[in-house]
Amino acid sequence: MIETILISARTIDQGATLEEKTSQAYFDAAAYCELNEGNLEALGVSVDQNVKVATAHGVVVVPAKIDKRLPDDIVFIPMGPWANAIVDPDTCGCGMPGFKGVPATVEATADPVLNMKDLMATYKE
Amino acid sequence: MPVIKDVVCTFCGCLCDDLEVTVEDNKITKVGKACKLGRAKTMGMFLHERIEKPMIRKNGKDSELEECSYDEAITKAAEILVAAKRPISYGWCSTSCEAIEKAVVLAEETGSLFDSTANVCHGPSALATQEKGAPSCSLGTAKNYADLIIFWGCNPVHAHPRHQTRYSTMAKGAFTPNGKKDKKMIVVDPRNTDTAKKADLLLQLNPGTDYVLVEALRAIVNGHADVLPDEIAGIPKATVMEAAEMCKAAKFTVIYFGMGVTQTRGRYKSGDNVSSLVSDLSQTNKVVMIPMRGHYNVTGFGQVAAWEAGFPMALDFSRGVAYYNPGETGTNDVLMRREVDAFITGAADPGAHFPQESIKYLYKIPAIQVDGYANPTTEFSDVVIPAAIAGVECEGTAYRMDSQPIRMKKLIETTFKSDEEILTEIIAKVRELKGEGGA
Amino acid sequence: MAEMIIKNGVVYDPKNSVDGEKNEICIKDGKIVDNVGAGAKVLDAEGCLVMPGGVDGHTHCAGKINTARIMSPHDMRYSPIPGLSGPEPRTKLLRPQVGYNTPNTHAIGYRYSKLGYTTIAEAAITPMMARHMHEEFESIPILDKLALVLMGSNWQVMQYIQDGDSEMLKSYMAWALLASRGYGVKIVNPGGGSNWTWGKNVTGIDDKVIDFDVTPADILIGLAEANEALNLPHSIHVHCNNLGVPGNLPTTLDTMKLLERVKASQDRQVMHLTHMQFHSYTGTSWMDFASGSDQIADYINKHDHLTFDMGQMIFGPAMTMTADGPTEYRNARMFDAKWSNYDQELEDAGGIVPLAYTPQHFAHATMWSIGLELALLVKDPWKVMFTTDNPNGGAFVNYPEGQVLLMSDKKRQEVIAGFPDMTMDRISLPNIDRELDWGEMTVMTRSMPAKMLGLEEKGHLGAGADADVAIYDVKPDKVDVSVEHEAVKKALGFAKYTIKGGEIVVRDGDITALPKGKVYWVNAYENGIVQTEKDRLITDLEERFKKYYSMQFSNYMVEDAYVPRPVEVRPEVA
Amino acid sequence: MQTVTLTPKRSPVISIEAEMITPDVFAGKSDAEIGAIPAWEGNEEITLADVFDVAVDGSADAAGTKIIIDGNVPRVKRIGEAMTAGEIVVKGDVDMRCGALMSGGSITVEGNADSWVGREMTGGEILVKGNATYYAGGGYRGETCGMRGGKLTIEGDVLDYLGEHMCGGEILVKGNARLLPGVLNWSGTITIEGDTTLPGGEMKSGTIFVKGKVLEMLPSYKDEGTEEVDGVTYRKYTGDLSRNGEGVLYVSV
Repeated sequence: MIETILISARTIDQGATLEEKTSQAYFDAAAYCELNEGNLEALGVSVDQNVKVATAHGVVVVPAKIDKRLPDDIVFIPMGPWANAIVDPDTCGCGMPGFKGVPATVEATADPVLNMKDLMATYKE
Repeated sequence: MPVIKDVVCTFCGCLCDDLEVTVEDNKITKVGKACKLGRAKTMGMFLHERIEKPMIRKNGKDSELEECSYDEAITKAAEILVAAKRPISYGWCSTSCEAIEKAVVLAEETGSLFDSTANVCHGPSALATQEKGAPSCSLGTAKNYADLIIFWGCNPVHAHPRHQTRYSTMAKGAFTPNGKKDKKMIVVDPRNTDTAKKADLLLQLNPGTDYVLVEALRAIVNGHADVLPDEIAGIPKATVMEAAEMCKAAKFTVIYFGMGVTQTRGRYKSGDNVSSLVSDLSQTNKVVMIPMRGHYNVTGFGQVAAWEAGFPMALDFSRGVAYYNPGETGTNDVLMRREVDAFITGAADPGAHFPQESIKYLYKIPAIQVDGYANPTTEFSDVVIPAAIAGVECEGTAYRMDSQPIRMKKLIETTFKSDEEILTEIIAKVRELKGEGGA
Repeated sequence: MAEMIIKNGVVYDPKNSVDGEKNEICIKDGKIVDNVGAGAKVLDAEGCLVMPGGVDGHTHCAGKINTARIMSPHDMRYSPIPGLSGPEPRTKLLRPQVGYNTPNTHAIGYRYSKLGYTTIAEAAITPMMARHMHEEFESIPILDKLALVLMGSNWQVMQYIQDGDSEMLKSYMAWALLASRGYGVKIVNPGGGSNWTWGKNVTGIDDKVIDFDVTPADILIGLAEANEALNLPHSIHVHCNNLGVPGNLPTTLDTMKLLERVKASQDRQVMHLTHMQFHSYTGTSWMDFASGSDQIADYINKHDHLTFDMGQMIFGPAMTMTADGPTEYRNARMFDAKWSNYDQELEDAGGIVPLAYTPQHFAHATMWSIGLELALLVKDPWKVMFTTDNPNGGAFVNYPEGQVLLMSDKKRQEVIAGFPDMTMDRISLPNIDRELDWGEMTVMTRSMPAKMLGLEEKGHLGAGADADVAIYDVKPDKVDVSVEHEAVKKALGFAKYTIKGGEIVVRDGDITALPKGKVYWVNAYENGIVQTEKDRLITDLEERFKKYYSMQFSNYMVEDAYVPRPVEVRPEVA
Repeated sequence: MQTVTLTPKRSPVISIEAEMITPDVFAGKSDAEIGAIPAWEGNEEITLADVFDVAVDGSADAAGTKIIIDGNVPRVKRIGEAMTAGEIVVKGDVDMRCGALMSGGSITVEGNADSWVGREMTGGEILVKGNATYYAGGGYRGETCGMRGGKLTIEGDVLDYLGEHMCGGEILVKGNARLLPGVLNWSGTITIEGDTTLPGGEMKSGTIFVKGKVLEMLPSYKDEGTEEVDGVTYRKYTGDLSRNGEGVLYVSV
């Protein structure tokens, strides 16, 4: 397990599939995380293997990818349902939840990645 | 082959208005000049599934959505809103200003909270404007004059792909005839992004330290470099000094800022302080700032809501006149507190873009969705009303990220009702239910 | 439409030489007529003051004000004038209202109507931003509107003046009015807006503009001559260089003298000078600054080629918004205030800064005095328009305050008594005892602005005029305004009746109906410019759009959809 | 002396807006009259009697009126708004904007206060025995000044933007203050007995004491050495030099 900071943000593929969020293309564009090579090695995880990213606000399982230029200990997940499963919902008195800069742990897992509908279904209380 | 020229792209806040769209047999078959995002938006609708029919869940969130008529769905929507004590209307950013005007009326007449997608993107930029103002310029001015471009917490290569060629680093302007050669570029980002690859200087700050970096830059500009420590926000002092020198050397600087500024620690206080940096620097040379708006007409929402009701977002009409206080009246504020009892959204997808806690609550209250496509919001919506796609299937006004309004074109015919028509019908039904006919 | 007759009112209609007479006013189909039938609805005005509907010839009411709104959530709760400011919930008829200096569009329409005003002129819009302004126009109920289009720092204008190409200049001006659906030509800090894009300014009418071989004087003369050659209904409308700068008096006098050489194409001024208060300062700094109103008034009393408006200051919070970008930046730095700026590609600049004026500060007290001095020292009311440069000098809901100040020396002296001593040797107001009468007040608030703008159907009550009428609960032959100024002020703030286009829109100070107003615009292009010149202009513009603009040429012009109730004015071709 | 006891009858989910709960409004009124005072629950106009059992003992002017809210009201906003005199005691939590714009009298909150407690107060005293959240003693959107006078004491912790835009008065936090206390302040004194982060951002003038740790310090303050104030030795910083500020930040050594 490593301790990281979560950042979520737009990517072009996530943007290009915004109007088809039920599709595989959107799933491929939004359901993953990126770490640098060193962080991934430290986890003993290879590309496309699943990791569990956890914050104080939730847990999500996504496949891992490499962004060589990422600094150490930052985990990036494209904006969308998978990132939002674990972002900080507190609006800090000004309306805006914490989509970036959330302390997160990352560890290898054998758990599967939920598709969009199954992920959403977990929110039924 | 009929080609429609100078079509307005309705994806991002760049609102490029030079697309060339080929329409054959009421289908869009080719989109010239667009980026990947614009092409997906403009012709994507023929590649994936629409919400074809209005739908209602008749037996709670666990039941399936069942097809119904527009009338039925609109009546149901009106009933939900009229019955609510604390309804909220959210979104209305990927649609026309004409539709947004109707959404304001609906919110007023149902005593709703009323908020835009700025709640999860540039809301803090509006708060910053309220603190310090908005020292800005039009994108054409930026193109013609700017010899230093700063991308702060934004990544146009991914989010605004044509920005650099049309308006910023690569654009040729009156005083920058050689484009890139006449311009310098600084990127401020904790990630070494694809945009940063071509930067002259990358300020790779620690996440959440934007405010600290602005403080240091202002201290330098105001003659207090001596007090700064050797490292600021994870960046060597010398590098920060170099950035300040580049700003002082430039004749015209534009700071484009994105959600890296608005969504991190300190929220609007960073953008607010950038605004003061702009003012400080402008004592010797011209500096302006422009927010990189995401939804193509989220700027328009702010404009319409401000002129119609006084505030750009997070309005609370519960007492018949708008009260405004993000942190209290923003969508995620009230969802987190679980204090609304009905939800209507259009031309936005809170299901995909809200934090988990907010969505958990949306599964508990009656929810209405007005949209062209099924998405995570559909999963918890009790009433789903399909809408025409503004800027493709119906015309109207949209505001670019620099607050420049442009008229969107209608490219093809459709049988779907527009957002404006749907809202107009819901308003009529609300009036009928409340016994407030006329007007 | 039903006919109406207003009886028993005391009517002021200076254009038609009616000065407080008990005339009947007949209305049919939204127009004033000579007679109506026996079945006409009778409105008994029982000794009340009757005037044409008010015309505000210079206000900032659409476009830039929206950025000011976004900057000012706190303004939305201010309510110094109950009934004309602050939050008011929706009613079955009315939309919610908020704000004081920057009210929402609906409040603007309601509150001007309550004041008895029926026509307003947005004073500064760039052609490129005109679409936005028209959207707000459409959202402002009741009132008729028109817009003045910024041309004083426009690249095309400066290029054609530099080239000495008066035909292209004329063609462009006519085209720009068409493109923006605008009414007249506005010049703000000529040349200064262009320089401001580099963070610089001009210091007088003979400075060179940085990127063009022209001076502010060249721009003023070029636009004025072209304006007259196009026979536009309004003259050029000028905000001089050096606004708000101590010692700006010579610049203002230079500008006035400069225009002596231009001949008017019709019976009106060749230049309207706006918010003159901000341009009438002697001295070299804020320490030795003083009123220069006597010199301005002296010049204007001796010359007939210009008109002006006051730009009267009202004490309290104000919101400054102007195309004068460098002035706003200077204000923001001076007061550590928030600052918005906008540089509009190729067209102009602009800024927005909130300020507050207080009678305890000698500079503000002096500025307040200058506005009144100007209006009182200039003898001919047909040269003076009443304004506060809303909301730069103060919010328009304070017009009754400003108006009674002109009518009551007593009230003026009461205010002056509270000024710091440092004010007294800077102003002449304490020695001016002129009190305007109702006829003069009608001129300054109705007849003069209508004539100045060339709006023939406004500002009077003769047959053919629009049936825009204001009736106040003031008995002109009984009231002594000098003494009873507070009661008169209240009456002017809440009209007994406001009639717009023949419809009663205000009754006893409350809104009763919400008709939509017209938008006046001037088409001097279609018939005014010959085809070969049109072709030459369009070829040049297409090239400029490709190179410099961020918008396609074909998407630039305001579409008909934004002006659903236009009144197209076509000047006679010379 | 008049004592008005409001006992909550229910636990609303939608916040009640009850800006009429002040000694100024209650003074001299009977329980029936107070019960009939309007409040808002979302878009529905209700009365105080819909939310509270009202018991009145005695009759007095505002200064002689004491309001006791005998229970937890975490969803009642604007208690004590703009009050000028008298006393309010809440035996539990309060919702947002408690004591906003108050100019006199006192409010005691025995539990926690939600955001904007003491917003724009100009006088009087507020004591929160538990925690407060955001913008304690802060300002309203767009306004230059927040708190202008009076005293705000919070015995527990606060979150971000404590005393934002402060133009006068006194704030004491006995616990920790999270991010940017005293941001953009012009005047007044803030004392934080616990820890805090980035105090005094863009402070123009005014004084901040931090008796705990500064977890992260702004780069734009000048270290002026140590100084003793009221028997405590502090490291003294001046700034915020990002805006040529002349504020003073004392951090306990």
